[in-house]
Amino acid sequence: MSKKEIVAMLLAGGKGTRLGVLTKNIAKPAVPFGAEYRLIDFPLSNCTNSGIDTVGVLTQYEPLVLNSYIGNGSSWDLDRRDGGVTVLPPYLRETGGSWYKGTADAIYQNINYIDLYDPDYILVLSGDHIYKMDYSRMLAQHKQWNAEASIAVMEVPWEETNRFGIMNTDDKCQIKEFQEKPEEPKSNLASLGIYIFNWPLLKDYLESDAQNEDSAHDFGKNIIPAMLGEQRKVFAYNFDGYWKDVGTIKSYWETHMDLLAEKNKGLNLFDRSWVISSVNPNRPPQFVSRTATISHSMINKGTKICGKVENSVIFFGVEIEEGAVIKDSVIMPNVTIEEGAYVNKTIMGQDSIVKDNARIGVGETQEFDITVIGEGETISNGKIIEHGSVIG
Amino acid sequence: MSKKEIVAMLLAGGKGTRLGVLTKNIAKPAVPFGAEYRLIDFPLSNCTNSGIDTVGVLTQYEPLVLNSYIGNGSSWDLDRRDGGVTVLPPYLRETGGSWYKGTADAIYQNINYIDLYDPDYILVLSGDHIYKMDYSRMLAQHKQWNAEASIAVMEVPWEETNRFGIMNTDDKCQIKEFQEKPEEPKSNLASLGIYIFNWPLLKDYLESDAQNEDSAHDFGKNIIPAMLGEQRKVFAYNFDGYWKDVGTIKSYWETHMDLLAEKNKGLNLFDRSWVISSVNPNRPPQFVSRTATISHSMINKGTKICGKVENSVIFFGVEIEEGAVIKDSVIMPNVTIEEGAYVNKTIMGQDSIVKDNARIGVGETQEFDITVIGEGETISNGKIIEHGSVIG
Amino acid sequence: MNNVMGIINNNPQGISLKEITAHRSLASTPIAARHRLIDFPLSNMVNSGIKNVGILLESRFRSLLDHIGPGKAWGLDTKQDGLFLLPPAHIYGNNQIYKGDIENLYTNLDYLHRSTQEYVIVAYPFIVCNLNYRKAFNHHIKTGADITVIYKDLETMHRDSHYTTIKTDSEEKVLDMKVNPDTRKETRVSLKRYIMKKDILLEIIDNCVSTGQWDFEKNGIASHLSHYDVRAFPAFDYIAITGSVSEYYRRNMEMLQPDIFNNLFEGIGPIFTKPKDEAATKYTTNSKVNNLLAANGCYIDGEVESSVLFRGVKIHHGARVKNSIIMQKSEVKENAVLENVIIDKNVRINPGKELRGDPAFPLIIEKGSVI
Amino acid sequence: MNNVMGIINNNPQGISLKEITAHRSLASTPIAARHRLIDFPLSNMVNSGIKNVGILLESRFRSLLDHIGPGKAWGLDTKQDGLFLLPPAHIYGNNQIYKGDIENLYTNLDYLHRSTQEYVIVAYPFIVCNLNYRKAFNHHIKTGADITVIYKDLETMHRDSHYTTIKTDSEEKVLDMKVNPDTRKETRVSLKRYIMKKDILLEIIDNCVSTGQWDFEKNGIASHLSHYDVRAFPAFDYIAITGSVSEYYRRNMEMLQPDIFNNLFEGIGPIFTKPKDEAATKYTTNSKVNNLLAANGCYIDGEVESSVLFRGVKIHHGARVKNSIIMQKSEVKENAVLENVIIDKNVRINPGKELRGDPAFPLIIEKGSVI
Repeated sequence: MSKKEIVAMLLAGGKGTRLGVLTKNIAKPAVPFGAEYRLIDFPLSNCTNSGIDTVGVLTQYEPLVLNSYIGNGSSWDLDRRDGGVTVLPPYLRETGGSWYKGTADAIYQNINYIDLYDPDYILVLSGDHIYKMDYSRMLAQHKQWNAEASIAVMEVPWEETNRFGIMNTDDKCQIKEFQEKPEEPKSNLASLGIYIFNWPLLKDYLESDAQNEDSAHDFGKNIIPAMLGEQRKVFAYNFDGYWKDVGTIKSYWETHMDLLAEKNKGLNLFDRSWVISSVNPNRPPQFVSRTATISHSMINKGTKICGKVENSVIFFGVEIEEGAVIKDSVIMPNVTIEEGAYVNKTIMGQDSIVKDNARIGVGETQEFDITVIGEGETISNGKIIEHGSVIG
Repeated sequence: MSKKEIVAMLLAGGKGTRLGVLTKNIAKPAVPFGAEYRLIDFPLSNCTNSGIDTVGVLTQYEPLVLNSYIGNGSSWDLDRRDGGVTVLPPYLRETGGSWYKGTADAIYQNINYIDLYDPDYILVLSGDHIYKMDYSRMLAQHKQWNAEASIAVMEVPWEETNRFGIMNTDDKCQIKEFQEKPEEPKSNLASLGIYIFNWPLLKDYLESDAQNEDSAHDFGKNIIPAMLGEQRKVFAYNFDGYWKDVGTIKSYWETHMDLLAEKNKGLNLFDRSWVISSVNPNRPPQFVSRTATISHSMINKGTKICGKVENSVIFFGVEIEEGAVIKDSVIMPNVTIEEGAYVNKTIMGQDSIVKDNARIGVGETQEFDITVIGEGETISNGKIIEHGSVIG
Repeated sequence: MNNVMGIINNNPQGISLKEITAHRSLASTPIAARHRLIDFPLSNMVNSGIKNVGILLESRFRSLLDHIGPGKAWGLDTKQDGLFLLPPAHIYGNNQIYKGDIENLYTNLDYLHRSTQEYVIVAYPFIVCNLNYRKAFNHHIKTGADITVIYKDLETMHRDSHYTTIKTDSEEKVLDMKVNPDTRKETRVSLKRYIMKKDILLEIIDNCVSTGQWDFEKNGIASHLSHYDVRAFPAFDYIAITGSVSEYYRRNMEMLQPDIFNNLFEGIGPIFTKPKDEAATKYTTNSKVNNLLAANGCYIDGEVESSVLFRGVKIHHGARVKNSIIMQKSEVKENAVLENVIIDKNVRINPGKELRGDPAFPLIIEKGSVI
Repeated sequence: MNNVMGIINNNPQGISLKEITAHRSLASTPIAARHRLIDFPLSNMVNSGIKNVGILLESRFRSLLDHIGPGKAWGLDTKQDGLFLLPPAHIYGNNQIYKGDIENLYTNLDYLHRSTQEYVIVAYPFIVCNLNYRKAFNHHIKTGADITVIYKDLETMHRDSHYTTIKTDSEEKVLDMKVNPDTRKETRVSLKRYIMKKDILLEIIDNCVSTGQWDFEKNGIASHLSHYDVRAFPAFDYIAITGSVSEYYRRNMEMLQPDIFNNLFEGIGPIFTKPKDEAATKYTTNSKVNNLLAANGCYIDGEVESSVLFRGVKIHHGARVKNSIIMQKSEVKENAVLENVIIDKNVRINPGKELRGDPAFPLIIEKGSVI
């Protein structure tokens, strides 16, 4: 194996319990997003576009689904002679084996993989964030400032600081203090969960952290505080683009509405200079019939639209029959909405079916109450599902 | 995933303890063979040449090395849109996880993988056999005879029957009895460890075998006898080509000498109609200097030969300096034999070095006593290693 | 079908789609919003289990090369067999005139010899269909014919098309075959899919070359019906012959009918094409659409009726597009009006422009134009 | 080097290796037992971190296409950037005469425009070396030159070669440049590796086309030394110019010297080539060898001295081969004798035949011959 300057480690292990029925059968990074993508497409495409060609994907659960989505990595140009993308599930060793105990432990257990490439730097990423970032700029700053660790941060509204890990920096952007979801924040710079470390240094910290039985083996809770405690040079990297954690039903739905917004708040999926790649399913073009009406929506190929679609995101393989109405909704792959059905402010899981004249998301609408229909569910003829229900 | 008629499952889990120091750092299927190959190249190439494009490789140990050798499978044309080759280490589940307990258990633990392709048939293979076989012919017989299981067999000399699993068949090739290493064999048809099963049937047997706490979860010991006990239609498939188990130092060395034999006993690696593929390392041509003498040997590219080579097999990256003499030996990748050294009837492990004027394999030669130098060992200047020693 | 190889006979044969094929080969002509003609014969072969396909290149092969690449989208990027691009003959010398497809086959004889398959299927890319060759091939073996031609019974054919008719006896033996007859007498039209032993193809090439004849279909088959046992095998699914501009336009429009769309795309096998990363198509609050085929990456802020939009097309506010075909990345600016128009790729129609063709003579706007 | 693209200028430029390039382009000419000329410039670029390479095709491109494929061996099979095959100009029409490489570049202007890199390196494949461009590129940036030419000081050059000399001042500014001078005055020979901004390449193309001149090196650079600031950068490693048959033969023979072999193959970076599955080379008890470069898949039962054997060559019992180059799959039968011969691929030399050329005029046996 040849030496690499930087290797990315993508933490795709979360079970995504906050996404509820949407992650019943698939790992969170494989959740569909934006009509055409899955969540993991964003960090993987960012890596490729940033010139990083070696990516380890750390996954906790049965690796088959993610393995088969990632395949040989060619969708993201990550089928490289040296490096490329490798899925790293926890595996058994002669000495036994164990689940990844935390984000830091996941990296710790794969030190052998990283050492194959003898990198100078490690980029640590999460699998459930939607954003476009050029990591090579972050690395350039890291090198220029002679940092030992760099953490990407973003200004968040002061009233939301208690939802984030907040970084307090000096006037040279060096991080002096870390507050986890503070009640009394000293700054509004939130960590985006994107780290660059000098690999030899991180290895030392991981190894001593692994010995510590009291540690949660987490980057935010243990590794970063330990580094700050020892006055390591940890710098903030300011990011001012669009960034969203889609770990909850609400933020997942909101992010889709952001996509549809006229000035789409900074996440431009049509920009050819920073393309988000995905495993491109082979499908026919979208077919829009004489009876269809479409307004303010995104619709993928492989769909048949014969009904009314308004302010919604439609994935591939979806069929919307005549007289059906879809409003303010996210319709995941291979869903069928039959004649005369009504779907309002709903996330429809993959392969689900809404039968004739069923009505979903009716009743009084609370601002962030979203109706969710789980993967493979069938809503029978004429059935009425109250707004805010979760089925599956 | 699209349906496949047949899926191959390659048992590559053996630790290869009988190969001793040669498998200290690499799994048995990754052991180099025949100047250019690794053991696993044979079953993988046989699959491709037989038109089987979906292969699961079951491996017991840290999967990184095998994973990185197999890569995306493109070396064997197994980087297919559907299927291709997948390395299947034992992995953790929500309910815990465990080592593969036996060959049958390894398949049992991967039922999910197989069911992705909904196959009619399963081909079970081993990772440490050297042979060329067209599995599609075996499948054709299996289908034609309406078999429920088929086992490839070969006639072996009667005096060697006690080393094999012996199949006793009726006059229609149906297997009636199985004797494991019998003292009093009723036939000389030995099982080659190559099975075809009807998948739904095998699944039933695997599931009930998994419940049986007394079972060794082994095909030869448990599954086949259980099928025979219930009068299942198990047929023998006669194979009459070259087949060799290279699981011991002696058979490993012998098989190399077979390769060099003038009429190479049936294993023709030059035959373009049944090519054995491998991960082709990028190397310069072989360089033979003015001082070299070469006789009755196979020499790979990426070598520099300045000494004398006789009746030996030389892998890529090997340098043999002026005045060195190599006889009846197998020299694995990236070995250096320095000036004036002497190497006789020896297997030199990868990356090992023989310093100036050292002498290996001297003293009285017993017929099958082979000297073995382990991976990465250095034999110092002028050192003398007795014939039959094992270093490393 | 391991024993069958495919040849895609991508040669002009007198067919021109005017400006559309001025800079690309017939095989790489865009069709049906996200495909190119060659996607169909290539997918048909792959779906039938054929693993070795040669494509005869004609001289304008750049776009075809871009589209096909190593054949990955079709699973043909293999070390053994796979996809072979067969260069045309007349590029080896400076002053040669193109004679016909036989010359092209002759130049690539060594590929044919090297291939291990016993049978070959020759297909012409300008006839689009979703076909599985297994049945036809089994029929070919059963009848013991020298050559099997797949045909479809078509009551109506347009005079402006380009087609080959066959006449058969009651046992489906081909008695007569006419390439582009001036007056059409037979209803059976060849799908230009010919199944035969490779040896027969080699014999045809040899015969033609040694007698100075250069058209595979006319000289190799149609004029040798007494020499070879040529049998016909019927197809019943939808076929689209795109042998002229008006036919090409008509066929694209036809695919807007749900039954034809379903037959072509949800029929026997998937139609593969080169994937390209594009976001889903965006419709704004102003969009008004009515019967549409669209690829990804489009932006629709205007009105579109009965039209086919390729990748990345932009229809701006107030623009009205009707009965038109708009290729990759073309843009129709505010309040422009298009009717019965074929817009090639990278075209810009400026605000307020009005362009109208006739269904029988659609207006073609050349690649890269600004109007 | 993310900001640099490569152009491999595979154009004849008056160079012919006679029978060897009769059916293949110069770039796909076999060299050094398992390589082709293009392996070297392509590997050099890849080893320097260049990720976007265009190859100008000349008309005989079939073997080049086979060899390069999608560029996988060089890691250039990517969706973004990667390898681009740029068709020649003169195949678009029937009666055009090839004018020069500028025409070829001009035909592919859109590729140059589409590429996002700011700099370009133009390299000619018939000069073989193992080079990393990083140093030369950094030098180019530092000096602020318009064009940087890489050169080597060569005391002796053969008259039968094909080379470009440069004359520089004390600050390495190029004062004079002669393409194939009849009388050689300068010892500095251009490696035909030119570094410049893409904009300058575009300007050169534009200037040449609009004034009806067609040679990139002569018309674009050599005659514009007063217009552009052209600087020289020295190379010190081994280079092999294969601009004529005798040079080609001499260079292959030269690589049998251990120091030259080591410099070329164990130098700056690995030289990649298309992998092919072949067993190791087999030597029998009768084989007698003395200084040899050999690829895999050979079978040596005879005597071989100071020769280069490509893939799958068979030297049968009693045959004697000396100072010769034998290409893929050729066979020398029992007791045949070869000296100073270049055998192209798939040749069979029958038992007992004797063939002798002269080192200055090696005998060439054409591809596929039986003698």
